[in-house]
Amino acid sequence: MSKPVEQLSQVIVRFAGDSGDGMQLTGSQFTSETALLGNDISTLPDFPAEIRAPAGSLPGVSGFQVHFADFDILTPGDAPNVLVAMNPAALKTNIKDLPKGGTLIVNSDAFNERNLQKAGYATNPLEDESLGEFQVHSVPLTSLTVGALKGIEGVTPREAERSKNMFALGLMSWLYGRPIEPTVEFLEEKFAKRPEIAEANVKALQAGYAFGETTESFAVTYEIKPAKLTPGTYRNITGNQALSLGLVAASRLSKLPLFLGAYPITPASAILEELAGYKNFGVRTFQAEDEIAAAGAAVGAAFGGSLGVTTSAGPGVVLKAETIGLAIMLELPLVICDIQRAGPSTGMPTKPEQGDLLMVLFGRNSESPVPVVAPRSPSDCFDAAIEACRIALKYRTPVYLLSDAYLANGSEPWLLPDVESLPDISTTFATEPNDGDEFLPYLRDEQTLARPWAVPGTPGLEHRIGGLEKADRTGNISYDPDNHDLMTRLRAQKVAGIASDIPELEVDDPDGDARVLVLGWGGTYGPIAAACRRVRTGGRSVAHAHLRHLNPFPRNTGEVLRRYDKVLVPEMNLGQLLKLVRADFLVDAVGYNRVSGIPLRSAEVADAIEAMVDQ
Amino acid sequence: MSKPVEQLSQVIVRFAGDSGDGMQLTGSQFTSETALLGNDISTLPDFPAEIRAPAGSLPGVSGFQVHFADFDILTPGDAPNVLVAMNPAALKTNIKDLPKGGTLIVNSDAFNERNLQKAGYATNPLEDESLGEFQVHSVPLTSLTVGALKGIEGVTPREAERSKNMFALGLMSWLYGRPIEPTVEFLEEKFAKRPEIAEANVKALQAGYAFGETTESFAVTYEIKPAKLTPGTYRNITGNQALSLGLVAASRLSKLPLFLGAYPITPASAILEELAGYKNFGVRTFQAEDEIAAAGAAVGAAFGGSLGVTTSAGPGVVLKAETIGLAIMLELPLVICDIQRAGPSTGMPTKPEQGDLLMVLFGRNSESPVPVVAPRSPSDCFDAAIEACRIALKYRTPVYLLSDAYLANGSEPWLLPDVESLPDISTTFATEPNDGDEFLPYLRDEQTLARPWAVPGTPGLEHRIGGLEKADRTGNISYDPDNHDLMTRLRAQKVAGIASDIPELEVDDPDGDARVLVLGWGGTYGPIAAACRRVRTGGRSVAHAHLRHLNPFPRNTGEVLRRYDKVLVPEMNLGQLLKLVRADFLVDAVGYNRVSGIPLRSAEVADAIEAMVDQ
Amino acid sequence: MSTNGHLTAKDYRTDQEVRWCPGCGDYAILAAMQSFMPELGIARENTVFVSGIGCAARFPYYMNTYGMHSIHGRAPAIATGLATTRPDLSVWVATGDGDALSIGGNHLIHALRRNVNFKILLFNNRIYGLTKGQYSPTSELGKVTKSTPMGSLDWPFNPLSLAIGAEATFVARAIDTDKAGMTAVLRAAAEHRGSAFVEIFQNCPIFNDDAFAFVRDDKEGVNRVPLRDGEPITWGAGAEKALRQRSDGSIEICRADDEGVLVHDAHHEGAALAFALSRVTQESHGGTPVGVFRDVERPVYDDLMAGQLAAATEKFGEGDLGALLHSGETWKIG
Amino acid sequence: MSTNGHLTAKDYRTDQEVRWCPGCGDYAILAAMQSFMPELGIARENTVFVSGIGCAARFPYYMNTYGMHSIHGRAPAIATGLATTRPDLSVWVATGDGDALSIGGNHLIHALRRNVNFKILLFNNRIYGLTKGQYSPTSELGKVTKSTPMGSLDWPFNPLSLAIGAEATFVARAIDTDKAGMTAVLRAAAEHRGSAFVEIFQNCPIFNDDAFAFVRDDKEGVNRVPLRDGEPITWGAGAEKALRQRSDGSIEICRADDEGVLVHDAHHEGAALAFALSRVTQESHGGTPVGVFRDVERPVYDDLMAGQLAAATEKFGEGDLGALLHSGETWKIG
Ligand SMILES: Cc1ncc(C[n+]2csc(CCOP(=O)(O)OP(=O)(O)O)c2C)c(N)n1
Ligand SMILES: Cc1ncc(C[n+]2csc(CCOP(=O)(O)OP(=O)(O)O)c2C)c(N)n1
Ligand code: SF4
Ligand code: SF4
Ligand SMILES: [Mg+2]
Ligand SMILES: [Mg+2]
Repeated sequence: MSKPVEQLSQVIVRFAGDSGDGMQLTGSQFTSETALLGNDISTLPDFPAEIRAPAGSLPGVSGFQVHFADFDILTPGDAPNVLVAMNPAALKTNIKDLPKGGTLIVNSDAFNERNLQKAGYATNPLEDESLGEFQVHSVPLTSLTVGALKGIEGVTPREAERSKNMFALGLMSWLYGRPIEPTVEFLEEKFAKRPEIAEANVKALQAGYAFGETTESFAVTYEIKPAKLTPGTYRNITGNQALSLGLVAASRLSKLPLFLGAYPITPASAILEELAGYKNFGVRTFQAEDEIAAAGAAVGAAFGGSLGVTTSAGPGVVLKAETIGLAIMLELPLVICDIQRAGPSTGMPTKPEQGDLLMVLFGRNSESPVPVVAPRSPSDCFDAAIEACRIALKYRTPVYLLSDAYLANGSEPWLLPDVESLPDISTTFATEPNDGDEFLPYLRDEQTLARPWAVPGTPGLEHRIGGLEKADRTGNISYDPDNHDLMTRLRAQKVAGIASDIPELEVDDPDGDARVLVLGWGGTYGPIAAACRRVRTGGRSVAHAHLRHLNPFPRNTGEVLRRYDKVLVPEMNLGQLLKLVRADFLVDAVGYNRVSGIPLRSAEVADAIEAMVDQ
Repeated sequence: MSKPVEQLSQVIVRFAGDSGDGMQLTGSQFTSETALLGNDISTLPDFPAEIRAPAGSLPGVSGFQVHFADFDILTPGDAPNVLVAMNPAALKTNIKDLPKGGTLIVNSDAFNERNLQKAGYATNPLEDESLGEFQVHSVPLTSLTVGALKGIEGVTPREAERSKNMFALGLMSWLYGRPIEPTVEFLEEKFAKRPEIAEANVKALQAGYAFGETTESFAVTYEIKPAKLTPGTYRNITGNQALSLGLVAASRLSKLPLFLGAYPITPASAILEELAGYKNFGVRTFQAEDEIAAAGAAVGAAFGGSLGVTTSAGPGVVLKAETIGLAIMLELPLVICDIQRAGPSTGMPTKPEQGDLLMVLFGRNSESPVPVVAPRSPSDCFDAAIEACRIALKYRTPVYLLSDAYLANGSEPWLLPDVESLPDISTTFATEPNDGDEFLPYLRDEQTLARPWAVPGTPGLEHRIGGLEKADRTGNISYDPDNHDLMTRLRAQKVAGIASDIPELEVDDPDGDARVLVLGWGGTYGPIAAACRRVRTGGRSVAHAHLRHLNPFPRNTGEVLRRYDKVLVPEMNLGQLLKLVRADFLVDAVGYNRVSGIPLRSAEVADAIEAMVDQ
Repeated sequence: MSTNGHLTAKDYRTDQEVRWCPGCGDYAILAAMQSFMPELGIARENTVFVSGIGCAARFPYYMNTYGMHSIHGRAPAIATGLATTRPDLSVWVATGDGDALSIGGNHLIHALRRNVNFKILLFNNRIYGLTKGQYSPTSELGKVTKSTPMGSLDWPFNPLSLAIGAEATFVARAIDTDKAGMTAVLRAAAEHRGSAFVEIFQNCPIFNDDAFAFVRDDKEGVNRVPLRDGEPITWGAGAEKALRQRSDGSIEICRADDEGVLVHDAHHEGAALAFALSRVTQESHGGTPVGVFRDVERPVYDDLMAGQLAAATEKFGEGDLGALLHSGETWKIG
Repeated sequence: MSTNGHLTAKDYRTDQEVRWCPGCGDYAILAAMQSFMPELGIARENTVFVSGIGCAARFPYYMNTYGMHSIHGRAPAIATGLATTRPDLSVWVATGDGDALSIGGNHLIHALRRNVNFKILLFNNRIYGLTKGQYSPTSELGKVTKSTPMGSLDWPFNPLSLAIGAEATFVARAIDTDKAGMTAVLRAAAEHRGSAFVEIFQNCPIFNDDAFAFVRDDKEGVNRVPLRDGEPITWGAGAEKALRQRSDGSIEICRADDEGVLVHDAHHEGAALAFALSRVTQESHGGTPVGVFRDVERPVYDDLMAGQLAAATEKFGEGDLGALLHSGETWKIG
């Protein structure tokens, strides 16, 4: 006797619990189930600060938000519609995000005195008025789970208890009509070596599902129709995974072996860890003694003819600056991935920010121009990585790839590309003298201004390069004033010239009559695009352009900016792109800046846009 | 029977010879003699590239230019009127700077086949037509010297030969009516332990002087009247010396012991070396294992209550970035001196540039604002150093001091200040709780927004600080989004607020009707001011403003810029200040940029200004 | 209002919640340090803990003294500046195997050779804890971690050998759970003027559990080789095993009653014996020496610096700014 | 068009004018290297010299092979990337005492412990040459230089002790002007698979003249203690002096015909003897060992890396990009 089904267009669910409660797993399984239904999805985990805090404590709370819908969505959502809180600490840290009338599911078993105290609750919120404005479902998840698992041999009471996350998942799956079979399969595989644990988890999952069906607490169940997505094969992917795959793909597409020099750092470590698993792709990962060595080794590998890459986050990227300066002088290809996090200094290591744009552009001594590429979404990290490699190889230059903690850990469905459709970014090594009998290592390609890449092992092209200023063409050390001025300008021109080799800036202005342009870059694409949608739904027109190339800018950028009366530049910093476009195009653009260590909220961005439109 | 005396207003003499020829000594003695005559002076050495190249080779040439005049002068001069060339290599590398009709004095003895070949001369330029357009005085300096020194006991022929620079100095002293007594004294003191060498040098000097008087080669002698300088006591000083003295003075004025952490690097090493000599001023110099440690030790010293300073040049300053970021988060005073040199990477280590402005402003992860101060002349390094220390101490922030290789090695007369006239920059440590019984390390001063500086050893104020984001007031670790946004803005406001504590930007516009403003910063003051003079002499009006504070800008900067129709920004980079003023003030300023590793030439800057005025 | 006087471990606790994982060895080290501090007799305000980044590096937050949680690997450099300018302070560096030996390796070895007066406690858990489980420079070859799915390729450092090779004047080893042993080592380190280097075997139950089980749980002393100055080096349940030196310079195991049993001499000027002892490991010898390996006197950097300042002042008089500005060749105008 | 075949020293000269000061020890090292190279039998194009910054670091410009003059202290890191990706190359690092031991100390010790396959030649002149005469980490205590007018305060590193403490597998010492000795050491280094560390005493006549005069000019061998594998360690004009080990692990001088004279064993697995020998110095013993101190086999980083790649390919097959993209949970739409 099934319950009535209500249609919804979209839902945002947040799972929150103690670090030990398995919320990441719960969230990602809920995501997998949802993906199979054809909804569009976007997810964002919220890891606790670096160290495993004591159980039940506020800093120990771990969260995972899933946004799914029957249309193409852009962000994991500003705020959840449904909050699943596994303990008082999780409730405490997350309830402020739940809007009035939102659904709250709590594990009432966890609301004992000890836990309440650890979370700083003087009284039990389940028993006072404080949750009055929410639809509260207080479910004794722990005891229901333990009850359901009685009698499975070899499962300790602790282990039984630990399955409560699967009970919660079962319940949520029922509520939103998600199939639990994929999770059953997943659990059986994951615990293949301990079938009793697999059984316990599966039973808990099923019990949760059944509980939904039978309890009176839930009157309706919801349905979210599939989204109209481009046909094809999809997989759910985080930004760091996509970035890693993009690097492997670039290695294949360029026919160069990939060498990664890295030193672990949050939130970039996952790239090192991911790439360490692709040894059968010829990928060499080198965990260096520090970031300087990581970058240095990548330069050494590039000199030897590898696709040299180094990854880090802000506090590590600054350390690489001198080495990148060397690579600029050597004019060797190199890709530096900066997974931006909140700073300055150590800052808030797990939180996103867009604070490193000016650093990667200018953070080296003297005039040392570098191209910069920034992905706009988790799956876009794949394409952006290939693009960064393409530019590095073609122009023989270090290129920065600017991702952030939000893209890195967030996930979304990724329409898998055909390998054949990927760009050919193969490059050629010099094998012959290029000036009569002589080899001139700084004789440039006329079109790209790139110098030849002659790798050791090539007979007859032996040459020496270094960080001292070099004479045009020959590359010999030179202190000649005019030569230095020339070389400085050539290096700048080479990078500036890339503008002719990248797409023009596209503007999304569905109404065609917008007077306000919103200009963003990189990881804020989702929130800004969602904000624009919201503004348009509210009846106003707004145009949105989003920069993927931060240096050089697309060649039509100035023209685009000047087309609009007003330009708003939302950023997760104090106005870095803003400074650049004001300087380059002399437009009186205005910033919308939030530096909170959390993704921009589209509702707030929408407010800012509306205010500007209405001005 | 003395020769006729001709009056001159100014002269620029360049001494050039092999590294072993003692040109630096010759130049500086000529400077000393000239100072005593009351001329204004500006000098610039031109060291050979880093290593002592083989004798007689082109890279081994060492030069020293002295500009002296009967008025206040601004630069060592674009080009010499008189070139003294001790060998063919010196001639070869310097002759292109000598204008038509210029005076050339060469040591003809050095023009033998071997030397000619080393310098790449196919034929002897003294014997062909190539020097036709100059007034050439070909003097056998070596043999005349050796001849003059015959009979001094204990002096080897080699040693006699090596005195030829004193012969040249004697000749030049005669030619320009400089007294040689100070040099005689100097030589006797310098070679006190080897009186025979002192004697040889003095004899050579006197012989050179006498040679001028007797030879027919020189028909006239010149006189340059004293300049009208502010009365007082002067000494000739280089930028690095003045900077070092400024730091010692700041230590005294703040009553804090000075701690310098440094790692040797051209052209900053001299500051470490200079300060190492002031141990009786309580100055501690620490030659660290690298630049990171140098900066780190300075931060440690600052935590302990010292005036912490670290010095380097671009390739070393980039390495300090992470540590400066920490100091920004810790909000501790620190002064970082960057003696800019030509880059990128190792670049041209001995040559000046203004390439590090954007790096010091933005070269750290995330939003990490710092004040920046830049001296305008060698002696101004003294005041600028005190100003940097003042801001660092008062606002508890790292401050960058941007000098360059040109200021560092160049010299000028310095009107010695009264110690009493120097600013009081003393600061106070926290000694008491600041919030009831509690000590809150991040409770700010309302006016400056500086936090209290409580140094270890102060009972009751024990506290812990670090690089993680901290809660407002308490300084505890905080991951709160709003707190992070607040702290980010507070750090920015603190630095921005310094604008109210620095002088307004002054404009030099003697005619009062200029439509073009030339805006410069730091070490280009001399060439730009000289260019403006030249332009005005040519009958055009031009205004000049020169920035000493690069962050924040003086509060009237925008207003000044908007007062003029056109703004020209000459820089020894590709337009860094230009970018900043365009972004901040939306003025369509235009750059004049030369990145040649040599100081801007005022003639070229003047051309650029005139072109703009005439547009 | 000095805080000196009758302090207890409690006085060294801060109001910050300790945030290491349950069961982390860092707790024991913290407890031992807090108990030991009062014994030192140094006022709380004259004590400073400096750290880099890592789990270990959270240490200063939990010590109610002055403290700085700085940046990864740089604590020895920062402590050098502090100790050199403030000889009145007792300066301690808390660091991890990644912090001290990976990114911070250079600062560590330079601090040791300089013999700057601070104490370095290296919490060695043979893993990167804070970044969640990559191998470290002390991880054994072939270690499977997040970043080395097929096993690590780098031969590990022996922290003691490295320190001795870097001219350290004080080198010791302790075990997190061995409070008595650790306290003895801390005491010796505190008494040593100059740099003291102490490796502490620290268990990370989350990412590298039981890495040191062989000595940590070795209550009978089967594997622990205690180094006691002036005494023969013997160990085993019945102290039946001993160490002695072969003619090739290496050290072998023998019976306690054999001839030539090594008598420990931590104060021996030469570093060779301490080095040889640092090569005695569980893998190579089936025993792990703990205690003070080396403790010799050598001029201390900060003392030498202070000495030069005093000598210069003695010679030239206390610096006079006016005279300094007027030094060199000057001339008068007007 | 390989350049292999009958090469001579001349083939290794470049067209760049050599710009060291007259009399600089670097000339002799360059000459020795250029003479030695042909003997190696490696094609010029397969040889790479990498350096940092310093006088010594100009070396690559003068070798007609591939080369990189990089940034201060980072050559070992750069060489690690190169050697790890290009096992077919013969990679050499030329560095100075400042470059290698000051700013680059960390990269050096990590390269040594990893045993990456490149050879490090440390031109030790106990001074910063290129920056014109500040003291270096190998300068003796109390050295008066530009930056230390009252004498340096830092105890110097012993480069060999440091290398051995850092788990180096090959450690040797040579003298710039001793071409035969240096060539023998270079040969042994080249033959060693893995990292080889060679300290070369190099005279800097400009800023630190005669720092090594005691062995450099020691034609009679009064001060030079030659280390010859398998032979007793004796020296002196008539080979009358010898070394032997004391029971405390240190090394003493004895007469060549005394009992217990040490027989050199560079291949000894344990590092203790090599370390003890590294402590034998002119100051402490009146003699300076030269030659190969230590030369042992240990898995090489690049080989291990290549091995893992091969093993992974063996196990999972050559990577297929399409399959990789489609791995994990996928689903179809439309
Ligand atoms: C410049 C920089 N690089 C990398 C990191 C990331 N990071 C933080 S701690 C750490 C290693 C921690 O290992 P260890 O020192 O052994 O300390 P543990 O956590 O094991 O106590 C790393 C790589 C950082 N914070 N800063
Ligand atoms: C990052 C950086 N810091 C400092 C320098 C300046 N510098 C160049 S070489 C050198 C030291 C040279 O000493 P050493 O390595 O012993 O070489 P030598 O000149 O004696 O052969 C220094 C400090 C630099 N080039 N880069
Ligand atoms: S990760 Fe390991 S070292 Fe870090 S706190 Fe947890 S148990 Fe301790
Ligand atoms: S300064 Fe010294 S090391 Fe450098 S080239 Fe001259 S003699 Fe050689
Ligand atoms: Mg660790
Ligand atoms: Mg040297």
